[in-house]
Amino acid sequence: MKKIKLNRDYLITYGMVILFYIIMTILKGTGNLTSLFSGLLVPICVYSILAVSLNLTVGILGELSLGHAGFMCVGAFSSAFFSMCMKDVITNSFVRFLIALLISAFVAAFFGIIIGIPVLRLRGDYLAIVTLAFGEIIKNIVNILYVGRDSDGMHISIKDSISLGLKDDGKVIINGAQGITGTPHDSNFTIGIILLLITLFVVLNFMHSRSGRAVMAIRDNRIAAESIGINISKYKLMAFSISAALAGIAGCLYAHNLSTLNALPKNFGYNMSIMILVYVVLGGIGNIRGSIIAATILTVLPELLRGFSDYRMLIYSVVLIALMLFNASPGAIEFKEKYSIKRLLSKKTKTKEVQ
Amino acid sequence: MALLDVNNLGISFGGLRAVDNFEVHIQKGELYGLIGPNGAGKTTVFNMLTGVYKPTDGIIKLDDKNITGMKTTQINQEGIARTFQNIRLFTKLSVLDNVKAGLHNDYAYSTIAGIFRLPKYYRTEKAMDEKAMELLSVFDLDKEAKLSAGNLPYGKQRKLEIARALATNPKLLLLDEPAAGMNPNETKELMDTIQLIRKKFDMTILLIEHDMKLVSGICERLTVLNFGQVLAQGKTADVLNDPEVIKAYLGE
Amino acid sequence: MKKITSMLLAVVLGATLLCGCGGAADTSATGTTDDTATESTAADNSSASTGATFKIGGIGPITGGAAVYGNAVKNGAQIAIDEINAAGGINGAQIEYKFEDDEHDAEKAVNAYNTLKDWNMQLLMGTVTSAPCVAVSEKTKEDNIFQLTPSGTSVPCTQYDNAFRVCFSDPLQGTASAKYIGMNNLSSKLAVIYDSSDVYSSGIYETFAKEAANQPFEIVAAEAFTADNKTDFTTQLQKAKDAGADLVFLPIYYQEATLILSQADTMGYKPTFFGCDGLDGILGVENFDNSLAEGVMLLTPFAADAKDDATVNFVTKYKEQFGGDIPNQFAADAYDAIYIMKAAIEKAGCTPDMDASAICDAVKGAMTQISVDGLTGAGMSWTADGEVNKDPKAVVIKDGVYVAMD
Amino acid sequence: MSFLNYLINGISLGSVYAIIALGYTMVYGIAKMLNFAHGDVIMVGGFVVFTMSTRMGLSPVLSVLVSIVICTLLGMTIERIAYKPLRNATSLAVLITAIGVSYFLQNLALIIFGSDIKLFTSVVKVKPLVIADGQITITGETIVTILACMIIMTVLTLFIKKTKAGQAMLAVSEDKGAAELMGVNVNATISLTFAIGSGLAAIAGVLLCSAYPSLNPYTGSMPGIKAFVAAVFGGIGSIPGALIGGILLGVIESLSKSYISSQMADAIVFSVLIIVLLVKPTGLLGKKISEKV
Repeated sequence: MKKIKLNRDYLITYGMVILFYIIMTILKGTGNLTSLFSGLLVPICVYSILAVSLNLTVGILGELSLGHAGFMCVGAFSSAFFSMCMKDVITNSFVRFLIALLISAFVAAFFGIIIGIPVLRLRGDYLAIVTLAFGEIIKNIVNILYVGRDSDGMHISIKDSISLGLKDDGKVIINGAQGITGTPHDSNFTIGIILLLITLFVVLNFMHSRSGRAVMAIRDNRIAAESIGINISKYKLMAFSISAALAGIAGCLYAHNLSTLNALPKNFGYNMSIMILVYVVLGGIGNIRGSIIAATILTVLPELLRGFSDYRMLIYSVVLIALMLFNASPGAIEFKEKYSIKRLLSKKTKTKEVQ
Repeated sequence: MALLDVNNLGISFGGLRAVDNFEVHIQKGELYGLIGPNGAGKTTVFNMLTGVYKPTDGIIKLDDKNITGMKTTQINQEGIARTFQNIRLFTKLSVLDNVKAGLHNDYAYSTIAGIFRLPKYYRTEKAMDEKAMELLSVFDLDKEAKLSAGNLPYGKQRKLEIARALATNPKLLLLDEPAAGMNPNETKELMDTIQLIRKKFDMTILLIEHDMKLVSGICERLTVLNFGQVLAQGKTADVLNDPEVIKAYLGE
Repeated sequence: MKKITSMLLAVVLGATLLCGCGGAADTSATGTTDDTATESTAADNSSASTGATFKIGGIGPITGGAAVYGNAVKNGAQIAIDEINAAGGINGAQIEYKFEDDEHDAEKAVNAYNTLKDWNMQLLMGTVTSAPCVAVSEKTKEDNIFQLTPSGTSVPCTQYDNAFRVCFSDPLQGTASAKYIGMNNLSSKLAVIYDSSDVYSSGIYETFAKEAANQPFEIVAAEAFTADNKTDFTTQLQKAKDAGADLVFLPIYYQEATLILSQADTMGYKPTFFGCDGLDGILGVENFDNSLAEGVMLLTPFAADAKDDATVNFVTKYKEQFGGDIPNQFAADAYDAIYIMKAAIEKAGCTPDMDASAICDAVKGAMTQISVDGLTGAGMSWTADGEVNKDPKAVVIKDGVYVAMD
Repeated sequence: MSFLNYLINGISLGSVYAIIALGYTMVYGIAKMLNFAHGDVIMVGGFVVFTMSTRMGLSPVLSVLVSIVICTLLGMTIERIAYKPLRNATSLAVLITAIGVSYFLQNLALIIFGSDIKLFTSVVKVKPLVIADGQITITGETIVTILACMIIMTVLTLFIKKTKAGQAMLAVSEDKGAAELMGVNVNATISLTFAIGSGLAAIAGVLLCSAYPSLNPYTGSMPGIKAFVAAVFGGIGSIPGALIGGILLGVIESLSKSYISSQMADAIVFSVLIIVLLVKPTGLLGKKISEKV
């Protein structure tokens, strides 16, 4: 009985994503999709993956992270760096992207483990501030990182590109604040959707497996989890690094969708981390499907508001506050339960859902 | 040979000696009570036995193995499971999942198998489901298996906590005031359940209790703690009639 | 809650699809309201379908930390377009103008670009900042749309043949500054304070440092700050002072420069300050004590208080229309950009009914043949790789006004 | 001598962080929420003073007073509209609305005042302290800011210790439910907390803009984040902690800029923060939280 319900819940989430893909592909194919919207398709995938992966940290592990963009940044830069180096060596863009993807996931997971160490020691807002600090450190370092290549091999500097001492045949690949320019455009909507489905597959299956249960047990009651023999450090670190790896994948998708990659405060700073958190909270903490929906809405919304010109971001902020109040305030929840469509149709009474 | 051998156990917090020179020897299959007035250090003893606190001195041996100073997780794997005075369930997980979390170490499969749904996943999960349901039915909780644990009524939450502890397949079960907050009927029922699990699982149980009736009804031997020290130890009837105990407990 | 969110999604999707299917009628309506909102004199009786207007799009940050530059460009271009429309348009056709926000972010810039594409933009004036500009140039190349950036200074902004720029590139400014300082013996020991998180600033610094090796002066301190750390410059200044620098090179924007100048003043450190075009605008900052900028030298193609007719006309109009703000060099670049487009379109003989790709092919050829007198330079001409030929003007601030140095 | 100068620069910067951190820590300690909009209230405070004194030519003292009143009202309004409905929701929900409010204030200021910077005329008329033949200068702003920090810290501590409202705040911060049972009006107390916090933000805004006189709609956001870091550094919820955390942060920032690398100053500051938190998981003066089993 439970199993059936669980599977149905899965299927709705996967189905929603696939349906979205089919509709968009048809619209695109028939020329009914605006350039704006077709340009938004990959970003929607990027932010959905980010939201789902952060939900693993926030919703499933129950720790607040304000540095998720840092993992995205690490994934984006490592994969773009690889693609730039291998642009001429591996000409098959699919193979190149696949390797880049794996690199981004591994590098981000590696950083996830490093950052995981404070996660094991700190709690709540103190952890939040450490993750925020981590994100800022990554951004700062990427901005002063210079990597070039010439016939002698790789040169790295954290001062400027002159100190790389490149020969005449050398080429600067990561050029400090100017970042990486000319990343091959290897990603597209289909790849984005596949990656989103993989992310869903990983996160949903993880949640409903032994390890996921252990992680949620830790979230609900750390001391009790310890008392029944669950290795807290192992599972916290595991959840955190999976979450980081998935964010790294999102970064790879992001980097290969734009030809230029810079670590600006806007895309890899704490603002972005907070934005991802907004998707998660708005979609419902621990609610994977909600994360995707919220990420999609909030990615599309500012673009739809372009007609308002100067007032665009002002309206966006008001909508954000209103959505939040509507979704999370106890009064509104009561109101919604009273007048929910389900209730009005009165097929069955709503029972508390169990993830 | 006793299952649990505790000698000279003591702990200090700052300058405060919370428990001193505590000793207890519990035989296999025994139902042993640990009683004492509020603040006597009963839960502190539990916390030392389960590794939440590191004892300042003394030795804890389980089945002749020294487990002193081990981490909670390890101690559980060595065979001590416990419940908590203030219930600690995984409130957002289902009743079933609470028990399955307890089965974590005995029914293992890798994370990879879990994510990729390898055959091992299905096999193990099925076995877990069966085992968990079996445990739940002992506590008459099988009908609530799908509810989230936080939504259970109080009495059932207590039971679920015991079921979860049993799921870890312990040698020794520590129950911290299992009857706290229960009415006489519920307490009666709980006494029956404790007796039942003792028989059914051949379990050794150490029980902290306030409720004298419960203690005298089911425990064979008792230790009385007062101000962190053992006040009396022995057969239930003897201990309860000890004038020192009566003095300490009832405050005259 | 899930229900609600899914419904919201449905509404949003529905709305987007409607926009998609609604086509020209819907989007041009938006354009019209936008025009009236900015008091454009563009004749809006003409519609896109008849092709009687040139549609020029603009992209830049009008919200977020870099908003000041985007707004300047948006407004500067508006003035040029109003003038051209009032004077009869380009080849007799009016200009329709739409400016989209990119929040100084590459991804948003691509979104903005796509929005403009949906509006059937024919030429792109933008983007304002470098990083987004590079991302957008990839798209304009793909779609073969002519792109003229007023202020995208980094080299790859014009890496494709369809992209040109009005301003100098970073290497040009860095090299020119180093040469100028060396040639005029302005300093023997100098310090640089730059924004290591900014493409423009770090780009100029790099080429400056490279060229400095060939010059008779020595860089004794190269101090950086970042976008997240730009309130306190006393430490950087102190280091420059301790190193004995008699000139501080500031390849940064005037916003931060105002703080540097006032903090140096408080410290009692009085070197010569030397900057690039980013410093222009410093005298226009509201409530800025202009005496602090006394003696500041800058290489800039535009001076808001120049006395020639074109500049006076532009500055007056800008002040009238945009609440008394004094235009900076971004606004001037944008103003010039529109006139450059006009010149190139006229040279190529394009008509508004041509599609964007045809216009691009024609105009990019014309770009290398025209010569334009603008606010930011006389006789500007272009090479096929998108770079402009014009003379950097060195000015020094004396008594609160720019004075030419040579 | 230059070390002293760097140190003093650090203290100047740190004192500004400290005064912002005081407001942060106060709101956090009592309402248990990270008020991300705090930095933007500071910006509003700065703009009010700028409009009153520079544009309208009113006296600085009057402008500062008006600014305090406006920010206090603003803080209470924000609390009433955006935070109060979420009183019993998860703390993350409130965090998100706070971010919404932050965006709102920034964009509203953008529309009203435009994006170009305004130079703020310092309202501090104290003469700088010059020592050692002019080699070391301590600006008037620094002196005033540090004094203001001390005064605010003392007054806040006294207020919480000695007054009934302060005791109510303490009670709410310990346990909202219990405080309510004890007859404390929780809503009014939290409202008052926001009022005080926002009033402090106005003062912080004036001092921030006096010390670093550029003002734009985003002026408050980065110092706000830094101050938040400072508050955590010192132990969030602790009033002396905010002061110490703020000053230390400023000094570390200045010294790492001068002796290690100006490019990596941010990374260094944040690394120090992480290390401190690993050693002292609740900050320098934070209370140790131990969970009762």
